[in-house]
Amino acid sequence: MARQKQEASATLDQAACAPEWTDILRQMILIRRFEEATEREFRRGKIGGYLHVYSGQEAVVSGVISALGKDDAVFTGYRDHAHALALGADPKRVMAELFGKAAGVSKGKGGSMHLFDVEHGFYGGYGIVGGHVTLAAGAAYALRYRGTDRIVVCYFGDGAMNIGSFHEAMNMAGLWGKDGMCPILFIIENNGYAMGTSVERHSALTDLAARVRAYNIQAEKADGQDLFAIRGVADRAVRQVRESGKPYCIEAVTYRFSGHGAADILQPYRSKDEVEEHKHRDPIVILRTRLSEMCGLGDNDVKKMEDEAAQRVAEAVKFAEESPAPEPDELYRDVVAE
Amino acid sequence: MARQKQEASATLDQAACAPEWTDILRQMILIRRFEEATEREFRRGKIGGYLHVYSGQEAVVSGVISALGKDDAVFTGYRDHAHALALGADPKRVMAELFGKAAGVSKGKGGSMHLFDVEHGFYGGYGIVGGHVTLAAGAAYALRYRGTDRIVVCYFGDGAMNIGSFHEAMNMAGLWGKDGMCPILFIIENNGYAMGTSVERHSALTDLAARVRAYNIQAEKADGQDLFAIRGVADRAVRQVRESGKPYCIEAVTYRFSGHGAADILQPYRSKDEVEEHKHRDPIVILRTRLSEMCGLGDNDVKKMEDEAAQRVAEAVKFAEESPAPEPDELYRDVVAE
Amino acid sequence: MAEKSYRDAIRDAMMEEMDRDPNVLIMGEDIGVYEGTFRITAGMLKKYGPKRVIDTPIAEAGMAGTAVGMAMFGLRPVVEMMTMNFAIVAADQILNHAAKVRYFSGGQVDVPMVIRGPQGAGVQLSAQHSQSFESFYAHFPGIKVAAPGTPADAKGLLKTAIRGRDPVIFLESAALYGMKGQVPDDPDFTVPFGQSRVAREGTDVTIVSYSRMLQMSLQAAERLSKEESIEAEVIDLRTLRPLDLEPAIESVRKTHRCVAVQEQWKPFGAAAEIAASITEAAFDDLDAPVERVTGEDVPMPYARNLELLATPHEEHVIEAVKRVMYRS
Amino acid sequence: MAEKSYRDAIRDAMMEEMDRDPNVLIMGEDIGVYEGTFRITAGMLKKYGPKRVIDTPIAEAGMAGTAVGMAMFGLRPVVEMMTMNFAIVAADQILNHAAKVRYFSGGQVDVPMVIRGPQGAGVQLSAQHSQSFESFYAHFPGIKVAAPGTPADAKGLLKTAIRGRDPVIFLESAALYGMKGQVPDDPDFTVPFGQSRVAREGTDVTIVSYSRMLQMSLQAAERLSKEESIEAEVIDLRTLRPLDLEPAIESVRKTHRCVAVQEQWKPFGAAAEIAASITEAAFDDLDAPVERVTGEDVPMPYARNLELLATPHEEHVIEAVKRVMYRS
Ligand SMILES: Cc1ncc(C[n+]2csc(CCOP(=O)(O)OP(=O)(O)O)c2C)c(N)n1
Ligand SMILES: Cc1ncc(C[n+]2csc(CCOP(=O)(O)OP(=O)(O)O)c2C)c(N)n1
Ligand SMILES: [Mg+2]
Ligand SMILES: [Mg+2]
Repeated sequence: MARQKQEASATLDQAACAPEWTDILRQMILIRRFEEATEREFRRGKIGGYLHVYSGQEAVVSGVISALGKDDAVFTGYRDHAHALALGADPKRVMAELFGKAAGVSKGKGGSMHLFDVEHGFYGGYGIVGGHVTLAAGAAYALRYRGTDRIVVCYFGDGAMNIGSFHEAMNMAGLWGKDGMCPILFIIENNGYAMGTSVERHSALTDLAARVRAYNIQAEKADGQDLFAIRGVADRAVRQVRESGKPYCIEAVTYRFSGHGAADILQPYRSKDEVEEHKHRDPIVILRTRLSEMCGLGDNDVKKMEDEAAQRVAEAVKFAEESPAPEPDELYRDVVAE
Repeated sequence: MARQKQEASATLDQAACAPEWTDILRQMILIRRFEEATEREFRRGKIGGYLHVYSGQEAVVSGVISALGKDDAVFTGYRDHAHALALGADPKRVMAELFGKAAGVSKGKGGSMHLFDVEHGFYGGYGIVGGHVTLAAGAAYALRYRGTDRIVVCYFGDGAMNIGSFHEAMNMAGLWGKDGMCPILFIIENNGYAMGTSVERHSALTDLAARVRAYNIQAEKADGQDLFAIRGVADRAVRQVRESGKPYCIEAVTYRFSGHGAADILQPYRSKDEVEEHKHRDPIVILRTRLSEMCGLGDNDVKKMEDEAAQRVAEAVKFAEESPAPEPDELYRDVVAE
Repeated sequence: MAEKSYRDAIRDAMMEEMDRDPNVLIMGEDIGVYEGTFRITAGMLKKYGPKRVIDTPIAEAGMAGTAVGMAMFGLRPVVEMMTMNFAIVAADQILNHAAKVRYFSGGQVDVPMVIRGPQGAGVQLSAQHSQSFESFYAHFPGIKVAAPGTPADAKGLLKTAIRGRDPVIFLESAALYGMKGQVPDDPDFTVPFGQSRVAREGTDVTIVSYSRMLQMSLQAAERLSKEESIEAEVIDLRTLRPLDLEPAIESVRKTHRCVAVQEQWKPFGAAAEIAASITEAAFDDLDAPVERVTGEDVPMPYARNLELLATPHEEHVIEAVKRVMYRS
Repeated sequence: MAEKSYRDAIRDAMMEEMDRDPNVLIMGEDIGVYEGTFRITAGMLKKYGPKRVIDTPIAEAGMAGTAVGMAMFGLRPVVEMMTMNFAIVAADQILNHAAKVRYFSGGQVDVPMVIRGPQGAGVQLSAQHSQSFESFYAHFPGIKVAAPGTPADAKGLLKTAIRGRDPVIFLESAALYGMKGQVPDDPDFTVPFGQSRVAREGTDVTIVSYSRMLQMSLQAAERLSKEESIEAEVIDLRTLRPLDLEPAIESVRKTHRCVAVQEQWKPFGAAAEIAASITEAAFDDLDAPVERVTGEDVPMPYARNLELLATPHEEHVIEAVKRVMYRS
């Protein structure tokens, strides 16, 4: 699904049954199937390093990214497969990256934590928690400085808000915003946990949006499981950021269904019940139900989407598996400009 | 002037004319004269490195430190002479430190930015803006962990609030405070500027106390030029911190009369008029006037204080000048434990 | 003596010291409820409670900085960095504060603290998560730097670190966590800092190393013995600051040839200091320049084949030995 | 050619590049309204306006990190660190981000940015404010490190840095700001990275250095010539990464003796790399081990007499030269 131009982005009430919504559901299903495949391939030893999947949080990516214009730029952390896919990266090349192959989006040099696809507006994929937030603020300044109306979207987790560079970035964004020089939309992916530490245990103030307001940045909470809710807020926020050049923040309240990473099997920090309960608010089910109730989306349509997703993911795995590894001299390339 | 035991600390209405207030005035006058001397000695080339004086801000130090118990501990930045003196450090040894002499409080190894006098509860004296705040939070944890009722006071400037480690410290203090494990009183010395950058230009949100509340820490503003005002808030805050083990923050609104450091001659960031205007609210004059109006403090009494201060400072300079430099082998001492 | 893994040796050291001294506490990300990403601290929250096993927010500067403050007030905090890569975030607290506060206070405070955690490459963690930091830290006076290569040293050095009065950067090799070895049971078994040891005796060449590269060097030495009849003497530095090169220099006086092995980038790496210092001390004894075996000078790539090319292997040590013996 | 101070050379380089390319901007603490603590940027806010001369909060990580983001989007930010000591606060943004994003993105982005500022000891700024960081940064692939020792190189290297496509750590010597020298007027005068030069010709010994230590070495060389009839060849490295040791090695082949001079602590310092690499390349030509002249291995003390003892001086170079010539 291609990203909408901002001008085209349908408001919810105008076009609640526009084909766009079906496309978004298709995207979310693809992301879920993709993530499931990565977990399988990790266990098969085809994927190395760390692996952090997005299952459960899909609406936070699809709801915001579908509201963007095609020239906007996205930054996020290491839990980044969904962002790449939603921006239009080829699933084959994303999977190839996870397999460490030359055809990967980052030539096999970045891996799961460092997906990049600049052509589609994806600027990574960073492994130091919160470390990318300063970069994203600078990118926003650059876009305005160069006279464009592009904006930056910067995703980060609840846990990332506690690192010092986050604070420095937010204060600078708040300051630059006063001069209309920081068109950036911050998205807190508040999934309740930083690895095994719950928000209550890692954040002195648990109202995360309120913390962002301490930087003179407008911030609001949104239901991160409900695509329509998050998209509604995102449409407004994107427009405002683009017009004002000021930062804005959405705290998307969501939940991760899988472990923190592939190694997080025991999950001693949360109960099975808690996870099950949250699975009742699966963003894909919520959107699907809504579209079937309101727009007559049929089981058959969904089945087709599922099949299509399964097939695309299978193709991606096959492609990744059969792709060649990077040439040895790739080792020395891209260290500095040649 | 020795520090009051907490139990003894007079409340303002009870004992507005208690001898304590005269002692505090005497202390503030000493600090002012001391700072003037350091500026002179710097120009004479007797003091090297950077020199940051406290003139204009004395009530912020004297008002809080006089509210402490004798076992409490104080941390601050590089603008630290006043803190050392108020805690009871010998002016001779403080001046000797500035002269780089062996008799200096830090053996001549620290200089102006790194005064330490652990015996009097002074734990420094740090040169990286905001860098000491994490240390102070850890110190507070240690004091509670060891079962004492000592508290920590941590001073920092308005500009220090923008550095990342400050943020990490505040969040951790807020969290530890929930368990009563962080008895620390933060004092923002909001003198309106970080070097040449005004609060409006360095802080996205200019209400600094509000920024601290984002860490779930109680914070209030106080008039940093009015000794009684700041002491009143400090008495309450110290008691609360000691009882609760929770952090508390006072934003002391103050002004620095001198340049940022000895090299800040031109001061292009503020007008002479602005400085003159603020000098009308000299904390020493305010306290002196109050004590003469309310408690009959006479011009003669003040004259005596002035003379005494001048003499003590002159003695300090003489002592510093005549003291020997550190022995060469001091170079290798105190790198690690011997 | 008991057979223990490197991981358990570290764990035992911490628990024994916590049992011995109530002022020892540990802090870090996900060391409590989550039980540690490498499970070094598993069960410790339950045993010692949340005041002594502190789960922190993601705030490395906060962790390191508060530990300095705790240490100044008589505690002995042990900070676990989830991996040492994240400690860069705390570089200012470590290098400008922990390392200097004793000095600029004129010796008025002790700073007994340990920052420990795994480092090194080998499991496709790519550029931000695969680094080694010996030379990064060991350049700075005021801190001590340990890099144990065996379970016994891991335990003995960590106990020395915890009992000491100075900040210690304790660099563990993630790749060695599973490695087993004999570890003394004596609860007062410690290994002093600044005391290198001969890990393998030999007559023909001196290999100087530490941490995981020590194990690799020992394996290379066995192969050299078998395949080339070269008997390498292998020196284990154990700590990089203080750095004891005496045993290495003594060995070189005998073997006349030396290879220094480190995992990280060659330029300005640890092996440069080793090579330069040994050459200064034993120039006339050397029959060949000290060779350095190091990782490739690139950020660590993700792809498995590239990662293998980027890191040093036994073969590299063997080739370097042959070169200094003019056998290649 | 015109006579310029090192300070003005840096200033000219920035202004010429700002005039030439609207994508060049500068940011830092108190560089605008306050006009810079070292007055390098005096008048620039007025000339270029607040969008190109950005006064930042005290937020080194923010400065360095936002610069990376700007650079990825086509700007060429020049970040002034008030002193390089404060850049440690930004170590993660520099070492884990600026240095690596090109690599882990598979080359999808350029990162044309400069982090510049003064460093070094000498005016009693004590332990937290007197450090030098060559080896700290030059260990890491993905960044470049310059340390000019003359006004001409300060200008030429900075212009190369600003025009380049990679992050550059540009280490200025605070002690050299007032130093004058001839600087070419040509607005396209640049000095390439990785090209060391012979700063003084000589036949008897090779002295290798950079930045302020270059000037000290040159003075020592003059005294050696006059007082000892020793003609030292002095090599100016100019950049530490890339590091060009060819002229030094060539010189050593002729002189057979070498002294490496750096201001900072000896262990794991820059001179170790210089000594090790030269020894590797020219072992058979050396008549003595490479000597290192360095600062003392202690945090910088405040007291003037101690500071003088802690830093290297001409005499140390002269003594080292005599030692490698077996004249002491
Ligand atoms: C500076 C730093 N410290 C620690 C880590 C290890 N780590 C990786 S992810 C993570 C948890 C992050 O939580 P959050 O920001 O909430 O994002 P989520 O994983 O929930 O999406 C931690 C501690 C790291 N990568 N970087
Ligand atoms: C991390 C860091 N950056 C920059 C500096 C240089 N510097 C010293 S003091 C200062 C201003 C601090 O302002 P503020 O915190 O308001 O304290 P004040 O000087 O007003 O008391 C700056 C920028 C430093 N010492 N440390
Ligand atoms: Mg989270
Ligand atoms: Mg201030």
